[in-house]
Amino acid sequence: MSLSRSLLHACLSSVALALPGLAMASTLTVQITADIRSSQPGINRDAGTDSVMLNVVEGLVAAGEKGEIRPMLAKDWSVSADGKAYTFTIRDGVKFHNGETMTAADVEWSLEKLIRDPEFSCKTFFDGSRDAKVETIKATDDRTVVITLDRPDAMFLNYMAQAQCGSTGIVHRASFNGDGSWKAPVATGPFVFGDWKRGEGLVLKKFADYSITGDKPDGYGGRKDVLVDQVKYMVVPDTATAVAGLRSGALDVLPYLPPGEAAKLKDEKDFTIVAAPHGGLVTMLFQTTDTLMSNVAMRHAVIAALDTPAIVDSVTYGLGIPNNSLVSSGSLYHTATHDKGYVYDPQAVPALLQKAGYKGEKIVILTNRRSAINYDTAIIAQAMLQSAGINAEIEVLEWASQLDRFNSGKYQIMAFNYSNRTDPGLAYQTVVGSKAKKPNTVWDDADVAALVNKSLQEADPEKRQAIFDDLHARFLDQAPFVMLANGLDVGVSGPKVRGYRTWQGFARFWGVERSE
Amino acid sequence: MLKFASTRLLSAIPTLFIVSVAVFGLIRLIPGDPASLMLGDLADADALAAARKTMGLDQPVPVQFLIWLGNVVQGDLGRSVLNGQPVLDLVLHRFATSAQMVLIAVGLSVLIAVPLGMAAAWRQNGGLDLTIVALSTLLLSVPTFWLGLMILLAFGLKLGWLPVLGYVSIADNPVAGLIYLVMPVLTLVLHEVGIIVRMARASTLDVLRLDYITHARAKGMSESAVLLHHAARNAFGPTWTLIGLILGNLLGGVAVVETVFTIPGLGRLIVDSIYARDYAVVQGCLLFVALTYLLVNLVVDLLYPLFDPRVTAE
Amino acid sequence: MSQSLVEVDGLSLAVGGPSGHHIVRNVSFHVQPGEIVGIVGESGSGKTMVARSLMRLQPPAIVVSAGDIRFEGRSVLTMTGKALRAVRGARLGMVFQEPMTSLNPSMTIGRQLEEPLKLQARLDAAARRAHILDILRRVGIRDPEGALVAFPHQFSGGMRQRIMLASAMLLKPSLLIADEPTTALDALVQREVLELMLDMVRSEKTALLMISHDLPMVARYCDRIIVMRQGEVVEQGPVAEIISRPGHDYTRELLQSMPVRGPLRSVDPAAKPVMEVRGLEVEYRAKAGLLAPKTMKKALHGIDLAVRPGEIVALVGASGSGKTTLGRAIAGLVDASAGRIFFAGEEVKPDSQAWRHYRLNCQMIFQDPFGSLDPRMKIREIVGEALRHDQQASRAEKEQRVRGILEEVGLDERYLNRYPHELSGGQRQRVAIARAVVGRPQFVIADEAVSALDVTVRAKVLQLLADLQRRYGFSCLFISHDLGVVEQLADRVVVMRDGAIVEQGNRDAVFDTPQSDYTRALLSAIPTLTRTETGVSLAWRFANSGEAGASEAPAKALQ
Amino acid sequence: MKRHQPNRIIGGALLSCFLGAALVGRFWTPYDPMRLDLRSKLQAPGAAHWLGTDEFGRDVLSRLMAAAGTSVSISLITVFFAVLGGVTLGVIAGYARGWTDRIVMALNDALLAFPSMLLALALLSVTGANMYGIILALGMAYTPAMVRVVRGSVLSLREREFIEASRLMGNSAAYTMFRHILPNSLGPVIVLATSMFGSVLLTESALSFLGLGVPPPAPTWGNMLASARPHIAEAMWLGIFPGLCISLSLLGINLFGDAIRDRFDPRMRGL
Repeated sequence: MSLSRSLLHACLSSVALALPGLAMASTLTVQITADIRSSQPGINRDAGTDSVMLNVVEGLVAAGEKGEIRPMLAKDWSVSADGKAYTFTIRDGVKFHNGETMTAADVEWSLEKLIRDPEFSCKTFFDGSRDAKVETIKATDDRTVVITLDRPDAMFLNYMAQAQCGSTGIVHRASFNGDGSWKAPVATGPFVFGDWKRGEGLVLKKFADYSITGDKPDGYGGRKDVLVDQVKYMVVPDTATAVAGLRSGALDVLPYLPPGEAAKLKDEKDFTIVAAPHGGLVTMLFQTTDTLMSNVAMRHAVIAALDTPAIVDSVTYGLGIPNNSLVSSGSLYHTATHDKGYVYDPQAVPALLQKAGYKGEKIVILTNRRSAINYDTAIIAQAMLQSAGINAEIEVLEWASQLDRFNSGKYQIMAFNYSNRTDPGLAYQTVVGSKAKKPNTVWDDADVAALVNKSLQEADPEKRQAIFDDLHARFLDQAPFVMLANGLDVGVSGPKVRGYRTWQGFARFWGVERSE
Repeated sequence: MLKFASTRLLSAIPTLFIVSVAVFGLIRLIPGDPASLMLGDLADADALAAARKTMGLDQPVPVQFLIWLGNVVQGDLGRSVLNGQPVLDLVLHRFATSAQMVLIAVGLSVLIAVPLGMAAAWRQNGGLDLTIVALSTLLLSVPTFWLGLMILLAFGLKLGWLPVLGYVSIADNPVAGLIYLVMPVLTLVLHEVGIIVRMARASTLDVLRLDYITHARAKGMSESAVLLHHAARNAFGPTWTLIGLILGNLLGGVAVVETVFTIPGLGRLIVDSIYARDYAVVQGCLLFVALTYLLVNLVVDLLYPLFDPRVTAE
Repeated sequence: MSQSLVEVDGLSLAVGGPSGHHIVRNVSFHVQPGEIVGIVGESGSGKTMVARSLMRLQPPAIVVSAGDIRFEGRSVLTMTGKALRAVRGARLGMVFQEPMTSLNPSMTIGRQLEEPLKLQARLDAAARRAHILDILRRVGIRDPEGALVAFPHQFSGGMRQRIMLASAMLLKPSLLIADEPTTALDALVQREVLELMLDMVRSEKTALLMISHDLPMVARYCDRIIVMRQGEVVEQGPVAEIISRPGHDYTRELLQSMPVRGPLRSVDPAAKPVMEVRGLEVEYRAKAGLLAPKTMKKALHGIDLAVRPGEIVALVGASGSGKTTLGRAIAGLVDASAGRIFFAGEEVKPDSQAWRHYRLNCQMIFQDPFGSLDPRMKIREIVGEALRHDQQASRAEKEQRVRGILEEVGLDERYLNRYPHELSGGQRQRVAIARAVVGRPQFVIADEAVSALDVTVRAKVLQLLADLQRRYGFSCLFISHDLGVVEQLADRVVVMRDGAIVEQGNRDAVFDTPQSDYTRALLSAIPTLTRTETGVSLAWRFANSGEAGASEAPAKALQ
Repeated sequence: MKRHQPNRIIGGALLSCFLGAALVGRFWTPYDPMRLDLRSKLQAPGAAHWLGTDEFGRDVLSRLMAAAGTSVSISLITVFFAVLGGVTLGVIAGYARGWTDRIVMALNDALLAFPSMLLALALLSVTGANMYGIILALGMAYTPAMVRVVRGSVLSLREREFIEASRLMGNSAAYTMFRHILPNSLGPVIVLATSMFGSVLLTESALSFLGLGVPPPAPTWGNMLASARPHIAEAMWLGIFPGLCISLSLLGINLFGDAIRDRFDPRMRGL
């Protein structure tokens, strides 16, 4: 038995040598739940794609640890007095992955190509349909690029640094084929885009000529030391399989794990759990135009029936922090005012229901199975509402269907997560607006909308603080939806990995080591 | 036989047409579209409209269908909205992956299940028979996603014999490719054995009742020779048809097993594409799957006379 | 007396263990070398199980509970598996009843014949081949080389039975067991195969144990007869003795049951026919070949036939003669491509008013009592259904008539609520008859109505049919391949061959002075029977002539 | 004659066990199967909770009992619709033949050419994951097989003599169809239906695994099994008990189905 066993092992290990990915070079193996959509940043993307691609591309500026804007490819920048012209000075000696040195002309060409692309996912940030329109992008000399806007826009640099915009990453002309179609990114980031096997995964290789800047890692800016030879992403859609992979050593990092899974691994010494809240919102949306939910008393009744800290604690397995304010718990603006939240008061529910004229009508909570947090939230909330005398039911939709309902506004209550919003102003902007214009708006109030706009145009932190305090008070009063907590990303790294942290929901692989 | 094959293929055209209409309509009935998925919670009306336009979804559905059909007739299944790859390449590549796994699994299942089924029939109502029948029923009733995970935990994690995840194409590295296939194939085999054993047993029972079996014994042949030379081939006919059905169904992808064992196969592609509303891929895949099903059954019918010369391919 | 080849001594067989239900009790007999012995019995007599137990080939559920079987002095029951297999095939050969299932459909004839040679004889491949070709030639296969690589389904039933015989005689066994070897064959082919078999066993000095339900056939070819009933031997002895002086009531009953010619009834030849067809043709679409266009094949060539009131007209012929097609065309189950049908002097065309009248007045009794009754209906429903379209009768009257007719066919009230599968074959056929006549039709078509029944049952059902016909006076078209039955029942006989009428005339004329060779060949297969004081005496017509129509097309696919 | 007697008894016993549990579960369960108790999550089987609690602290035994009803009714209704659709279309196609037959069978082949799992997945995406959606989706996915079986059986019955006998008695086609052909084609239908019954349980479970099963909080064996999967390492019982329920009920149905097949198979009856 033991002989055959060892023979088997010998046989398998000789095979293992032949297996790609198990080669001797130091390789960090990382789970992705789905293949990336494309390798072109800002175009045909989703959050998972962004998370991979931002290891490869960099923009002029980047978001720092707390959401502040940091220089990246630009050494520094200045804004004209009228707030319409941004002048960037680019860093010297930055090399593209093909060895060419980056010039201002490259930046102009790359930005022009991206921002004018009709498929650019952040097109509306830069074409005047939301805020300012980018009028010109000019390389005035070898090291200087000037961008002019049609009107001042306090958020312009924020938009530039947004992950969904691919950080408006700068790529070399060689990224495109002769016919103008996309080939593969030739960018400036610490990792080079390597072999991509569709449906299976991809490899990022260390970029030896990367020009290091800054002294410590800082969000997507700062120092980026690559300590492994390559990062291998494997598509593993099933969580249980991925956890088994982690245990067996086939995977080193699972960047996104349902909190429940993470909680189970928490107590095992081999594994390092990294959990960090980000600017995303974990919510239960009310459709305020629904006959039932349009009644403020009804919404307050629902809120009073929900023990929101218990929900957060349960759905995040103790990893999340309850937060009833749109100002994220990690934000500079999250003062004591914003700690004031909902009051769990089941006794008050009957009175509120009576006031709302509720007669036991059925209320449907939409949720999906893609997000364990949404799913568990719906289940617990339904039980709490039921026991408070509200006839709630759950309908589980497949994610795309739920998104469709979200976009068309056809729901009563919906468990929904907003992706990362770095600034409280952006968080409010996402949910506030006119339902007539944009059916996926949640909070339709003209005064509030004006306040939100003001917050976005205001640069003075104290004045902004006042606006956010005002908004939070109105939020609690009007109860347009239930804010439960900020987005939470939980990752886990295996025994051989050192230095992996999660930040704003992104998996960055500089500064991460793997011991043999 | 050629004529039979060509008639069958021709008669498959209306079926394939219905399949394409159904797939095309069905997937567009599903709420949600690729544009809104791509934009996520960033979507606003303008951005959606623009994205839909670039995806060709702004046209009326019948027009989209005719454009698509026109391209299909010319052999162009379109491109994935997800990653821009030509659908045909994608489908063929993924199909190759699923097919090697399914073919190995079904082949092994037959090799295991048919002798077991015959043995059960030969000792009908004996202890062996009861054991085989009960075991096969039990195997039949364990969901594959559960069975797969157990196998993964046992062989991958507890014993550490096999790689827990990953996939290497047999074409790239035959040995490694096979090793990665062991667990998914084992899962499929355990499930299919349950089905095939029952059929093999039933058809062997039918055959053992016939006079030519007695005749063979009367010739002085041993029991094993009787079973092997006389019962096996004749009892295999109905099993063969069942194998065709199983193959036709499995070659369409084994989404669950592919998900558990991270195999980039056709089934997972279809499921992912349905979730991603990647219309062109779903359409292309399902059309391909339907064609595969029809072809497999045609091949099964063409080969049937091997097991029963009385049946000619007419 | 020399030592017996086979000695069966007090053999008892039981189902499911020695204490189970006994299907054979205390059977003893012996067979001498070279002797030809027949076992006769009806279904359920246990004759087949006795024969199979000689080779220990009975189904596994059936066990020997007592007694012994000795073959060449050794007990078959205690032989080791190896010893048994050495006896099987080499010393003991067997021919089975059903030529469709007794050869392996997926193996070439050559390989199937080679198997016993490989097992039992030390011959090289060339010698085996020569031996097989030789025996195939002896059993009358015209192209033995071609037969080697052919599959069983490419041969007709008669040819397959010849191949079976070749397979059994390949190693020149000392005993050949033939279990109903020709029952599934046409009368003409039956005789050829039997005589071939006898030739072979005689020349090889092989003993033959022939199992059959057909007493005249056994009597014709065997030296000795063993009569079995319900698992027991009732009587055994030399043929001539048993036939002429049966010692047991059952044997007498068997002999009595054999059809015998009655007096010829007179039917007014000038009477207007009840049913008449003129120029009737039926075409089948022949299976299109690979590239050949679809062709039409004629099954009936312009048939003229009339049946007069109260007359029983028999339609006889070998299989494939078109007699069944004619019956079905007259009944309207098959569409005629040409010709006209008249009923009571009026032409009936499908879907006309006259057709509806004709439909209810023309009923049919089918051959297979399993297939012709809806297995999900009770007997009262099956018979009652025939009165569904009778508008005059009330429910109570209909019920009364159903009960009445069932009583007439010999089924009392207990059977009203039974299902067909709870009845025996004979009882089922009685139900079928009751259903056909309960509506008082003027014309009944009986298609091989008694062919599937046991001898004694057949006699009773035939008697019933004759009684009912006399009572209700319907005309009858009686389709049968069994000339014995026809001789007993028919007023007039019509002989068909290849879709055309060969000969017709009143019964005595056709039977006594047949005009065509074909009729003569058909008649040579049945005995003329004379009842004597104690038993019967048998004689055969045209014993050595009439081979004309008998040979069959070689390698003709049966499907 | 008495084939597989022990199997039949075991099958019957298992089935009546589950039907009994389903019946009791409708009126009484040890705990409220929907009630969450976030303080006692994932408790192993013990005195208070015989079969333990799940990830929301719900009593597994109560949920299994409640699920028996849901699972059994989903299966029953699905199979009922498949039988209804299959028999109607199969009978029409088999009896009418000609163009009607060709059209029905072309549609049917098209449906059959989809793997049933994928068809159900696509349909469920349209209808949304709820009990009715599942019944509709699985019903549609299973109907084509039923159509084929019924049509085949009708085609072979057409040639039987008792059908001809019915024509000879002057009965109309419709009457013959309903009085003779339909009742006699039920044998294979019942055999197929029993195997479908088990398969529905499994497919519903697999759909839950892929995210589209019966929505919570209503338990089914399938969605319990699917949602137990992440907890396989520390809470085996969550998977084992619903898994056992599915396996044993399937075993019961299959054994019982074999008995029914013997009963309806005329060849078996003849023995």
